[in-house]
Amino acid sequence: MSQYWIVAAILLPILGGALTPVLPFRSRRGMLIYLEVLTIATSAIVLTALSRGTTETLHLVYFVRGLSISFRIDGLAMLFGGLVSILWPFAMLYSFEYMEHEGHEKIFFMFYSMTYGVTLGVAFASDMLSMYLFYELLTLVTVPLILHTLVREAILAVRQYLYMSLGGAAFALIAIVFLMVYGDTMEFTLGGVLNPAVIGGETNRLLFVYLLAFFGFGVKAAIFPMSAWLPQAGVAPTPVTALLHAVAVVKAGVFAILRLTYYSFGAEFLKGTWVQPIVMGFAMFTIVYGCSRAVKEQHIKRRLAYSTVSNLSYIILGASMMTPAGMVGAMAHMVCHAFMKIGSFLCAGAIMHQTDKKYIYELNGFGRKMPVVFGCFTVSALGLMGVPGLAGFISKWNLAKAAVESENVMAYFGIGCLLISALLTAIYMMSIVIRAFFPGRDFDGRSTEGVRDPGWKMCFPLLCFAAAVIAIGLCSDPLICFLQDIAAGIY
Amino acid sequence: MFGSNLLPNLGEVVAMILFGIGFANLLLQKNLIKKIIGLNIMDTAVYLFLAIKGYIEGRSAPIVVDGVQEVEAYINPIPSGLVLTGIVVSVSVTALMLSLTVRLYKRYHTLDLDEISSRLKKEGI
Amino acid sequence: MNFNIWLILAVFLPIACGVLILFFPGLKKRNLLLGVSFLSLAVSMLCALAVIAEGKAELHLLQFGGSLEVYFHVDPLGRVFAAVITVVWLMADIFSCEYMKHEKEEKRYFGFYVLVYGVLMALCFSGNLVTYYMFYEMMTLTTLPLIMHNKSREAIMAGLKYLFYSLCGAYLVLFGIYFLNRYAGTLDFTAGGSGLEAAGGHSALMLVVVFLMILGFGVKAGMFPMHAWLPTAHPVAPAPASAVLSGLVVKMGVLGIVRVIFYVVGPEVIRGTWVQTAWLTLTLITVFMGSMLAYREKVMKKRLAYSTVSQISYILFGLALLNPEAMTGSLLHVVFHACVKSCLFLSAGAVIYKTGKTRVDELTGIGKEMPVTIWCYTFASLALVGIPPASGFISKWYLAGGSLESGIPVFSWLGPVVLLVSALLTAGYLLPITIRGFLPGADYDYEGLQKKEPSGVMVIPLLILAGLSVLLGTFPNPLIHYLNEIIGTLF
Amino acid sequence: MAFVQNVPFFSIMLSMFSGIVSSILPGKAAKRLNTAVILVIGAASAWLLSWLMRTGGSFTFMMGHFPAPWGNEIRAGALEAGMALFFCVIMLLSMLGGRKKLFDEVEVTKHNIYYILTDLLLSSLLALVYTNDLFTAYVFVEINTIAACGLIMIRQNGRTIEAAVRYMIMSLLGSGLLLMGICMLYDLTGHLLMSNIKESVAAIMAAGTYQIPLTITIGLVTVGLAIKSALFPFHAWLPDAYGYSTVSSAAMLSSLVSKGYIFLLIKIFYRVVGFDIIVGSKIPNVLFLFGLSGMIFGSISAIWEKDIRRMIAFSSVAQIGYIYMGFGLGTTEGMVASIFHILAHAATKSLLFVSAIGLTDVSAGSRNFFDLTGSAYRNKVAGVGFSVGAMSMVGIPLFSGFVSKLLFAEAAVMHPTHKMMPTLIVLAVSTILNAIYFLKTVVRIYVPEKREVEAEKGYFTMKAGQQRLYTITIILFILINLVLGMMSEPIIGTIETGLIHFI
Repeated sequence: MSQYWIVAAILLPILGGALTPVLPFRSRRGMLIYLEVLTIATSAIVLTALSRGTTETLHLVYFVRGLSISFRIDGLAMLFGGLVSILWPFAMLYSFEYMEHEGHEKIFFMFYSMTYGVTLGVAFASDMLSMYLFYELLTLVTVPLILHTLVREAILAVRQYLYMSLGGAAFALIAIVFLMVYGDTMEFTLGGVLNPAVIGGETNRLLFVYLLAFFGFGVKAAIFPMSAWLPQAGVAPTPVTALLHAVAVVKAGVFAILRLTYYSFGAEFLKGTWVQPIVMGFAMFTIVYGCSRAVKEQHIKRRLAYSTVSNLSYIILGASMMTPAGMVGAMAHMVCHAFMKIGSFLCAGAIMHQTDKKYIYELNGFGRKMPVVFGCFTVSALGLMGVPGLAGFISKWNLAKAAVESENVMAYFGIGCLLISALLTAIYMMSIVIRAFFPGRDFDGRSTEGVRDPGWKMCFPLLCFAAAVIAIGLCSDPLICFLQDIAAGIY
Repeated sequence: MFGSNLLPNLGEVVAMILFGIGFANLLLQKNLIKKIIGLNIMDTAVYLFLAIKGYIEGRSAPIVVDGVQEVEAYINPIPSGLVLTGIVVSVSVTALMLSLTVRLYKRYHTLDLDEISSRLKKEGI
Repeated sequence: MNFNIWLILAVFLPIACGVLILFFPGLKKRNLLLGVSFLSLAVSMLCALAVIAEGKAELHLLQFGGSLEVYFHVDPLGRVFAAVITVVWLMADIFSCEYMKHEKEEKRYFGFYVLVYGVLMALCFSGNLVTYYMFYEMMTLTTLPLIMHNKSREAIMAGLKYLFYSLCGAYLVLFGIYFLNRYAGTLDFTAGGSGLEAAGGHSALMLVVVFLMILGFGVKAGMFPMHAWLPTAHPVAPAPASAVLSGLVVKMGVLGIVRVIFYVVGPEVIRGTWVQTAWLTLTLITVFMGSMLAYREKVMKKRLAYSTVSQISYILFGLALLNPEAMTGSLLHVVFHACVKSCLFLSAGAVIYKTGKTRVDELTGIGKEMPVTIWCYTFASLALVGIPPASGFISKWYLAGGSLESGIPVFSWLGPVVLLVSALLTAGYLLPITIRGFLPGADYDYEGLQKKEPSGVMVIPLLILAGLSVLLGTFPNPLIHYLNEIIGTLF
Repeated sequence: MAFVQNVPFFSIMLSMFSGIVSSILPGKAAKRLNTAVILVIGAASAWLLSWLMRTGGSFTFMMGHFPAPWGNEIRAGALEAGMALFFCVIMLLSMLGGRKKLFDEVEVTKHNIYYILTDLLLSSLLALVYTNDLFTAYVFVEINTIAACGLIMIRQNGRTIEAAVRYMIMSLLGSGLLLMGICMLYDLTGHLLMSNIKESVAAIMAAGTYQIPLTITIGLVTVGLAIKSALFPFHAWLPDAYGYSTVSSAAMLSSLVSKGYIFLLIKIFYRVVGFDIIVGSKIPNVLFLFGLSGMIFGSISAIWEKDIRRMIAFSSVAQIGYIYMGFGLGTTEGMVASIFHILAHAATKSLLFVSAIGLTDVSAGSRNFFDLTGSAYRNKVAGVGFSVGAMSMVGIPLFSGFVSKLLFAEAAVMHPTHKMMPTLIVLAVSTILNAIYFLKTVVRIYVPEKREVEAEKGYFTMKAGQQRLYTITIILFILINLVLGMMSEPIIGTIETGLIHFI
């Protein structure tokens, strides 16, 4: 039954969002209430559906070759869908205050809530083709959001995003077709769908195809050669950057890679083959590359974007271990990073919104003026550094645990990369915090006159995310057990 | 044996050479009129080819003059029919081409196609 | 789990009080601030003493995910460290009540000062590696404000340098923890180590791991390749802060190494391997180089910091020898050096506070101006040089003896030589201040001389510490016995 | 013989006669007649198609009283009927969509001529689809060419005439080769009816004689038709012809004329020579290479193109590359994919042309890429249409382009030999290139232009209400796209059965 709820949850924000510009709202307030209700309702539906999760598949439309658009609730879907549906209402709330002065609100919110539906579609799609469909839609729906400011670099960023993303999807399509031919079914099944009888001598070719698809989806997951679009897309309004470029879109890319690796080709098929070192190597390189770029970057959002680049590759590193434990680590970091990064992005947004400061070196001494914002920022910064007791430590712990258990020497070096990047993370995050709290002796208070924390609409989500980071850090057992069940295919 | 095949099929060979000439003209000539001539040469070559195919040594055209005789008396009529049709087609096509040429010449006072297109670029229509 | 209230209080009361002092808007008046901080510190110290007195206690605080658990366990070694810390901390606190007058933002200073005490207690009592690491990170972060206290540019730079070096070390440790978590029997501290049965065929890997961990803790202990932060960071802090930093905080690196080698891995694993050799080499290099640099240094506090570098490596050298006698030496030296070095720093602080002179060559005749201070200084330095019956002699004696009987080729005789040389150097860089201080020479104008003896609040701690550093050397037996008990359990 | 079997013959005749009649009718009447005829023929073909699907198989229709080896024949199978129906639909929509533009661009006296040409075009297309006789095919190819040429030059300015001349020259070269090939086939086999030729070709192959002449013949025919359908290296004439003629012509040329030739080529492959023999002669490999390079180079030149119409034209070079690539795979799957792509591309490309004209109109008629900024807001319908077309071309699921791409890829994966990987890679790359130039345009038309600029450049806004016909057309086009994209299963089924009956 509950898979019909899922369809409802996917359609509701899409249709509701599409209606936004049309409906005659008497006041801005009315529209905001409508949107928030819409979002919360969707989340409620999703969560109820998850709570009584079923594993039946719902086929919506059949198209060519008996392929269909179909939905199912399995473990990974529960994870991603649940994550998104928890984060979205907060981000929506935040964006109400943020978007006040950005203009074109109706259009913005229309696409913003449509994106919600599409992301849920990605999460709950039960076979490669449906996921591909929503994956493409996600690309298209987010375009207007990046384009929102309509400045020149926004247009350029959008173009780059479109070309890279669609191009990547095109390569992924190849893998889909291979799965059609060489697999038993298109349905995601943990452990892979490939049919050894059909494969025969084609193993290497399939591996090559996996590599293509990996990099294809890797575009959204911002693996090194294809990571350029993410910092560019930072021109979008912060709620977009925070939610989409820290969670929804990029995580969709990672999600797709997990699906590809564990649910389609199957970890066993890939483990120990020549693709694994390549994949892992790229992940490791990206981890370090992203951090070092972040250290060099002076623009707050771009710095955070680069940090996202490297953190996404943590997840991919976990995935590339091709073991259940690795999958657990990957998923754990998926969750933790979501909270930490959206938190820090929203803080950055709050700073820019309150002070119009965009660059790190302009932030001297704001810590005293905006304690809430910078407090939350510090929490997420420490979390990203992986200080014990915060979320980041948990996920890194699991990743490293998996790496050690995989007894794969390359994975050991992977741990090294994790720690190096943790150090770099400390450098680029703490330098902001210290600047804000220790402005230096020659600092005069005039530049921070009249700056203060934003209103509750902005602060509330920040506090919630900070709290979540601490909570996960202090009591991660339920989460980890859940993830282990997923990796064991219990859901 | 090359030479041995060459002599009995002389007609075909000639047709082919003509076809080549026509083709080359149609393709390479700058001057439109020459192109059209090339076109006609090409078609004619094909007709020659067909005619040769249809002709059988020592028989007469399939036109009944003194009462219908047995089939051995006549050459194969179908190729002749085809040639006729082909002629019709080529005539119409040639006419069309010529008319186009005339129009172009009236506009641009030249028969050189590249010249014309370069002028069009200048006009920037 | 037996719920030990004293333990909880000893650890979390200071932390709580510190946080309160930091964020509580009141406490404007100086005396109130001092009162509160002192009171809270005193109370928590009483709790700590209660724990120390009680001796055996353990506490499973919370399980944050998988094998990660905050677990406190009071054992003899912890008691020793805790006791030393408590004493010195108290002294430094009293001292700073006076000293901090000429620094700004005392609120922050005292807040963190109290807070760090709790963290150190936690470190002493922590019962497994995870807990230790957790509070180790926390210590790094909470001591940072102490270093950056006066917000001068160099202070902030020094703070960052400290932060990044320490994190670097911490991550090396973490790297090791990941592997020990897999291959060691348990991460809990058990005397003599739980061995590495699980390690099976990975002994080479394990050696690398252990070495990395030694390096990692070595960073905090200012061991050779990663010592550069120490001479930069310690001097810029306010004198009492630098006293505790280089008297106690560095010892936490030592404690960490002891815990890893003797309580988790077990000394037998690395005995006679390249790890031991490398470790010994590093320590000896550090000992020598530290004294040389101190000898050539002109700024007093920097000189003391360099001396810390070399002294800590005495301790590490003793540990690296892996035999009981040397280890006794090391632990003794831990205690002694704590008192001595803090005493030295405090007296340097007193000098700065009164005269504002920082460079050694300005200190001619200082002994005439503030005799008591300089006498304390003199006794302390004698102890450090190792003139019998002052304390340093005892520890060095054990160290030398241990190294001679350890029978390790080369090092068994090279060690004592280096120790002697550096002892000479120590004398060379400490005593001139006394000599020039009391015997300024003929051209010193005795007219201009006026007494600048600081008030009792500053002098008393000096006296106590100086007294301790001498007396402990005169009557060392109870301490030695106790330490021997501890060490007996380790080999 | 069921009455429905007369449909092919009558539809050809009907359109031809309507053309003849139109020559004495005034423009409006000609218009009505033309629309009516297309509707009737479409309905009839639908009827025929349904009948054929019901009965299955195919039938031949003897013209005149001479039986098979001598007389002239028409043949209709599921594929032919479906094709005819589809051609009618697309032609109707293109005519409707471009009608307003036609009135602006062509002077009133020429209108009925335009409709005559359209009728002739339709009849020749139908003939190409249905005929079972090679020489008839040749004749109608020529008629097709002439009609197309007329359609190009109906808008009489220098550009179009020049384009028409170039078009004529290239396609005359093509038809010359085709004619030569047909004659040589006749020489080899002594037949003109496809079925008979096939038998004797099989005999020849069995005998093992005349291998080289046969290959040459196939080569001549293939190259001839390839030139006429603007396969990559022979596409020089295409951009001007599609880019400057009036929009209906462009739409029809790109989506119908070239497709007619391609369909004829398919017929020749299957019904004249036999597919195995074709594959045996290495001709498909050549097509494969040309196809691949077309896919790439067409898109690249489209990226460099600043004129939106020419850009779309170049994109159809790339799409034709897809189709020939499908041929080149030399497998049934590949062929199915190509045929489906014929449909998909026809639907999409005409949609693109029609909506592009809507965009250029509201941008003061300028076709320059940069003047189109914000045009999607000035003419919403066109904007939506163009976006849909673009997405379908890029291969977003739910639209037709995706399905054909999927089919191509599947065909490639199922392909036994080394052609697999190149095909897949080139598919992906060309997708990226498509994305680049199409979505660049989409973004451009959705970036609003400043009010004052619009005022100064004389842009104006076109409501959906002011252009009902246009709106309806666009909507229908979009619907076709979605149908092709989402309910492609039965269509593919039809194609497969049709191919089976082809042999």
